[in-house]
Amino acid sequence: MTYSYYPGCTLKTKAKDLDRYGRLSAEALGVTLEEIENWQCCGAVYPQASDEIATKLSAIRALDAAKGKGQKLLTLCSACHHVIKRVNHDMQTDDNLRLKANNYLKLDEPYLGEAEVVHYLEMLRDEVGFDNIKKAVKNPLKGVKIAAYYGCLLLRPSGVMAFDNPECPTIIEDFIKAIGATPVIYSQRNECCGGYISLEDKPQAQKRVDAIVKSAMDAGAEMIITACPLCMYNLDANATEHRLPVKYFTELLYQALGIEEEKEGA
Amino acid sequence: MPVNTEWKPKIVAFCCNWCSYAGADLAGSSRLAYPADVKIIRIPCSCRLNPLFILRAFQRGADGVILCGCHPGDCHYSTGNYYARRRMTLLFSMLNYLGIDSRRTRVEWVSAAEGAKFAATMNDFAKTITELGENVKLGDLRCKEN
Amino acid sequence: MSNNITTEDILRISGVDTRKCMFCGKCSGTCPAFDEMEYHPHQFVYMVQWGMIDKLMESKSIYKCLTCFACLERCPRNVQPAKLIEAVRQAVIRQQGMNHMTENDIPGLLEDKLPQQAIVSAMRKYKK
Amino acid sequence: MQKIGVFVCWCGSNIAATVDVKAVANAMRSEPGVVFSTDYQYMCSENGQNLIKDAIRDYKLDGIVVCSCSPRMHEATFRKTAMAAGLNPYMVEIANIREQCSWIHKDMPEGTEKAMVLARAAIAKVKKNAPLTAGTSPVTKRALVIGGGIAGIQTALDVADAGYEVDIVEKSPTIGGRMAQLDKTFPTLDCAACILTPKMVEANQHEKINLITYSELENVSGFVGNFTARIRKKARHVDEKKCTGCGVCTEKCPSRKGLNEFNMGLNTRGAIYIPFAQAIPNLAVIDTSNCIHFKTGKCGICEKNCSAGAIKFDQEDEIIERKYGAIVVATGFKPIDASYFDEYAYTQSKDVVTSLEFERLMNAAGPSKGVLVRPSDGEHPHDITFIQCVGSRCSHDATKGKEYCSKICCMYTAKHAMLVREKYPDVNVHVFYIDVRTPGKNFDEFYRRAVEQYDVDYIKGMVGKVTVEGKKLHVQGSSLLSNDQLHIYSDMVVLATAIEPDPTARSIGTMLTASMDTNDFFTEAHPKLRPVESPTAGIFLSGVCQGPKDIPETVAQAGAAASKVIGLLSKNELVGNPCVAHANELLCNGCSQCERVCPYGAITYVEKEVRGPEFRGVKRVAQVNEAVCQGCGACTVTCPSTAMDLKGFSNNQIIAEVDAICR
Amino acid sequence: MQRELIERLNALIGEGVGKRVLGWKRGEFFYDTEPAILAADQLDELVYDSFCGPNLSKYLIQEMPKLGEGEKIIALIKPCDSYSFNQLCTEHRINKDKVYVIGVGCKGKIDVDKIRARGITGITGIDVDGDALTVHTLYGDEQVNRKEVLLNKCLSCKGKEHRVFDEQIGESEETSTGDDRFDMVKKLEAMSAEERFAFWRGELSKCIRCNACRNVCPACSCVKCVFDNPNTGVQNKAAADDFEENLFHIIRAFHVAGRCTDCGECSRVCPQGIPLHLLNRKFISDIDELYGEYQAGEEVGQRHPVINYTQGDCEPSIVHERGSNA
Repeated sequence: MTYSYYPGCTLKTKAKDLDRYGRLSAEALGVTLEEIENWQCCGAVYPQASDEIATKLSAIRALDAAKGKGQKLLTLCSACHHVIKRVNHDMQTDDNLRLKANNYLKLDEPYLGEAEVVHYLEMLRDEVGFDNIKKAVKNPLKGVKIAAYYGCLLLRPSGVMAFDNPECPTIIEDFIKAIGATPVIYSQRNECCGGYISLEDKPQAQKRVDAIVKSAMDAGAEMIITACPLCMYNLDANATEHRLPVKYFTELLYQALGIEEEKEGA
Repeated sequence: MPVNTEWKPKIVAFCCNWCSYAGADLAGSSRLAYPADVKIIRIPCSCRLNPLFILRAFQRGADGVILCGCHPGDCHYSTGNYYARRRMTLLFSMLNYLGIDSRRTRVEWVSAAEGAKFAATMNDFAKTITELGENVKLGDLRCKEN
Repeated sequence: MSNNITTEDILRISGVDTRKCMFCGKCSGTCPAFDEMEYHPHQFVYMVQWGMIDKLMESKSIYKCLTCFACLERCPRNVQPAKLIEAVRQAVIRQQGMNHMTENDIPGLLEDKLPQQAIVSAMRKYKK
Repeated sequence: MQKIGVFVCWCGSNIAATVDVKAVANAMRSEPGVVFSTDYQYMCSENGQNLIKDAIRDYKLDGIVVCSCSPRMHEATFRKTAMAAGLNPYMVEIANIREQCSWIHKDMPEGTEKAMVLARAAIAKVKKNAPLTAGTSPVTKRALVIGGGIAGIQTALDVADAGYEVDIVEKSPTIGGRMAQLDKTFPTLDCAACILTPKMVEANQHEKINLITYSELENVSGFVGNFTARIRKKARHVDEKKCTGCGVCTEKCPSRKGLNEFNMGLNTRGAIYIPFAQAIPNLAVIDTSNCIHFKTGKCGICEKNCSAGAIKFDQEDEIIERKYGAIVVATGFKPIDASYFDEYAYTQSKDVVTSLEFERLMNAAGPSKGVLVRPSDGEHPHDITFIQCVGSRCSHDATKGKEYCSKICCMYTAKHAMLVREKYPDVNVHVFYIDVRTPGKNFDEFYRRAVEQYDVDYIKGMVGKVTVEGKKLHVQGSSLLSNDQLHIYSDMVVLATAIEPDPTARSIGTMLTASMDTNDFFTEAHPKLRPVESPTAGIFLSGVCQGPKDIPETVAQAGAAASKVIGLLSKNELVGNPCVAHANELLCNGCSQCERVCPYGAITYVEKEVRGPEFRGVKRVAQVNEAVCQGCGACTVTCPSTAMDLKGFSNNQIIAEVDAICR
Repeated sequence: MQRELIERLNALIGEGVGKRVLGWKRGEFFYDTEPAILAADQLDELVYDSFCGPNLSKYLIQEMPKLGEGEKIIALIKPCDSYSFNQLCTEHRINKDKVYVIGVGCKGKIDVDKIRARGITGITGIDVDGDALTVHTLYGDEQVNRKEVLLNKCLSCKGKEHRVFDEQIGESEETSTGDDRFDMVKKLEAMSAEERFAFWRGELSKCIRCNACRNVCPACSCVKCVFDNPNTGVQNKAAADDFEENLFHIIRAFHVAGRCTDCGECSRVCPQGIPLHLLNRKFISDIDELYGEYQAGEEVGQRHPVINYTQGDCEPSIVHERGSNA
């Protein structure tokens, strides 16, 4: 299966490794990611105001590109996923936006929300299957107690995101089990870390992060993994009283699949 | 289309006795106005509406015909509106095929509790028909061109 | 300060129907930024409905919302308070000279590891 | 030439204010065929009716048109009037110039003009009317009650006491329903079992009542007075005649996997079980999905231990087919699935329970023998939070929940809070509420007692989230009055979940062709005036199947439904609707298209000798069973030769109306 | 093949299978064939050649009451006619037990007007040899490709399979051009409402109400047609603006909707050349699109889509949503 791949700004700049881990792991699992040509930044925040059109266009362009190739659009960053999936939903349901955006974009054929947006984790779950990942793992992370941090953007609003049970998700825990580690359930895993306000209000972000990290630690976690580069940064940079290593899920996948060694060996 | 200031549309509304006629009564008792151009004919069930009646109405000068029945699944006779739905779909499609504007024919499911929907539907339909103007086509679609 | 922003403006920008609210307070019960806010999510609904827009526009509360969508997810009436807060924020920053944060503010905040997203999102949230 | 009379009603000022009734009456006088036309203030009054009767006699009218309110209001009245004057009642047509004219048009000329058109249409139709005589059908003097909860039991008892046979069909192995699961009842706090079980016993012993438990309705055909129901009596695998209900088998059964339904799955039971001590009938039943014998062919311990020899592994389902004159729906409710509201951690902690589960936890016959303990560890709770309106009062476009108020939650939550504080004064009790709704006799007094006498901590606001923090439940909610966000660490959280109709209701509604609302509650024939009848004749509604209700309301409605049933069953025969389909045998092609669309199976085909001017001989023709035909008209439209027509709504009548309106 | 057929019919009658045969006989001209009921001594009148286009199924209806207990009539049925035969069985108009069906082979029937349209006049006869058609005329012979002068209905041939038969005689050949039979329907649908209206007004204006379409139509078999029945309210003799005349074809199309096998006889017999089958095909194409592919007469006992439903059927508003061009 080949996906149109939307890496997003962070994974192309500050966090290039995360992108590389994601691509190589996908390849190892038999999934091809074709980066969308000339993609533009999605804006990282879904424009909630109903009169916002221009701020949604970059997402629509990416969606149209995937539609043109007849592929699903795959995202790796939760923020991109959230923005693009919600804009796509708007294009399916909001007549006003449909009309105005299509008038503006002047595409060969109007875009009406035909593309399907899939997060990397959903691809692992629904396309590859966690059982198959388990089989493909060469270096299981045995005994490592990992806390999955979902945050907000993957889960909410559940009516649009339809990602997992918004109040009691399991997908990242299933992922953790697949790579041989032990998931840790803790109460704050779907509470906000304050990533969006980390520039505006550092103390508030710190307060949020501390609550989350403490909750994970109390539950016995040795590490936190996320699917969002902003959360990853925030949980690390704004941790004050409590601190745990924070990793991106693709990094662990990459390690577990033993890709580096394979390359070196080859 | 020439605008005739004297012209008032003739709209025939066929209403099933159990849901939509009661819905129309509720619109009345709630004093929800809709144009006097709408005249209701009571039929026991939407499935009683013979396409002949619609053709007859158009041929006699009706400008719009609307059928209102119970919501699918709620038919008093359990399945009547399902048959009506197919018949009307096919008839409307045929009329459209003959060049009769599909906006002149409509089916709307109105329950006995939906007085407001009944009035809103009739207002909207009457507005559409008024905008479309006089329906002369079906009367003209005859065998002999005089 | 009179902003000439009306209830109707906020309702239009947000696409929210405040009349759907039954004032159960679940949004404020669930809000992770509650303690930081002067006006809480349910008050946004109430105050927008009753035209107390100026107070909201002048309040720091509009910058305290984390945009975590918890209120929107859990609201039993689908009122979507987060959209109201966003709309009030937009009403402020769309005014001349009212950008809450600009690129010039960034270098001072820039850290080594700061992801691109943090900057992009801040600009989108706080700047016209 | 026909002689038609037209009678224009003023309805006081209801019509006369926007329709010039005199002008209408005058205009109609010049319509062809009209020999008399007049107006009157209240045509439905005795004087008005006398006016009609006199005119019918004086002018030898053979058809009348009354321009008045909706035919749904007074058509029957004026038909009786006509009949009293010797005119066939079906020679009456109503022009609805109130609901469809005067009430919705403000402009007098416009209203008057439309009234004239409506009157002309009615005149055109009545000219094509034919005198009709209604057929009659006998009434089977037996009622079927679907559901054996308090609603069904009460209806059955009342109908049976009037001397009619009643069958109760109940899908579970015992009657008693939801009420049997309750501990105490508000607002009197008498124990549910104490008031319900005597009624269960009475129903069981009543010579006119036949309990068909562990059975499901499979099909219903027929019509009012003449229903035929097919009931599947599921195999209990226990001989009902031999089982003494001693319960030895239930104790010896080695399988302990089946969730105890009576205790809301809070504990388990044997694969052979008696639902609860006071079950009626007091018989064991085998849950084959958990029975070792049914799964492996081995075991058979119950069989060895049954001294009555009642175990019958090879017992099969039984089909009962029986005729009924009336059917009462009493299918009740269930609480919604709380796992949709996982922000309250229902699936994440055993200590988050629904109110019905809490009811079992408080009950002496419950899993903890009436000692309130935390389900997770059996410890005594010190702090309990109740959350109201879980899944009730949600917006239609919200992702989950019901739009309606479940009505009973405020009161049972007050009851729970009070009982906890009464029994365990050391326990802190908080109740998060949006509104406390107590419209009922002694209801608000009851709630105030919870607050004032029992110190229950009522907090106006909603809980946003419940999280599991170690052994505690972290309840994060808002207190709207203090404008605070509260963080309460409780030992248990009780969710007042919304109630919804029993999942079987939809399929039963379809079988009965009884209409339901979008929430799957049965619709009443009239929300105010006919609250216990379905619009489908012969179907009656009892209890929560029609909408949320507490016990006194349910019992009251059950009695009301019973009185309607008694009224129906007391008749020897029913006068049918004469507006039925009829096939013109000369025109009939015998093509069977009409037979296929008839929802009642009222059309059959016969080879028949037919004589007419153009045809003479044997041909295949359609025949309508007039007692079965309900007059929908589906058949008439399938008939290409218009052989099939509907009396009272004939092709000619409707076309005459069309022509009059489009004139 | 005609000779072989007559021999077989004689044998069948001899065996007592039936007394009479429904087939074709020569009409006024050699290219005219008409349905005929022939007794044993009339079999020499039977014709089966390239001009036997008429669909015979309908003529069995009137024969049914004439047949005694256990008696059968022998009917010659072409593959396309077998659909009409089945449809009439479904409607109990024909009793299959009373008919011995000989499925006669068909390689497509010829439209003499198409020969004439090539400027060939004074036609006196034809000879067929495969696809080579020799037309004898007063002015000498002309060679024509048989495939080019087939009846329109043969161009959308339903195939060489008989949907019903007791025995088969002769080879069949599918003559469908492979074009979509709904091409013209689609073309009309793609027009503007004004163009469509003009098209139909132009076509229907040609109608002289000769009733040929009705009389030939196997689905139009009512014991008394609504248009002949003064009590139906449909028939209404008010000259200029009369309901019947205005809407005859629409009503007729609706009456046969779901039952029409698309046999094409209506258009074949119309003396004014009105493409009446385009009305029927519109219903068929809508039915196929909205309710699933359906071919009337494929099997006996089918429940046709107009007297059927599913709970998830589309709403009538789909007509407008599909684009009315109005």
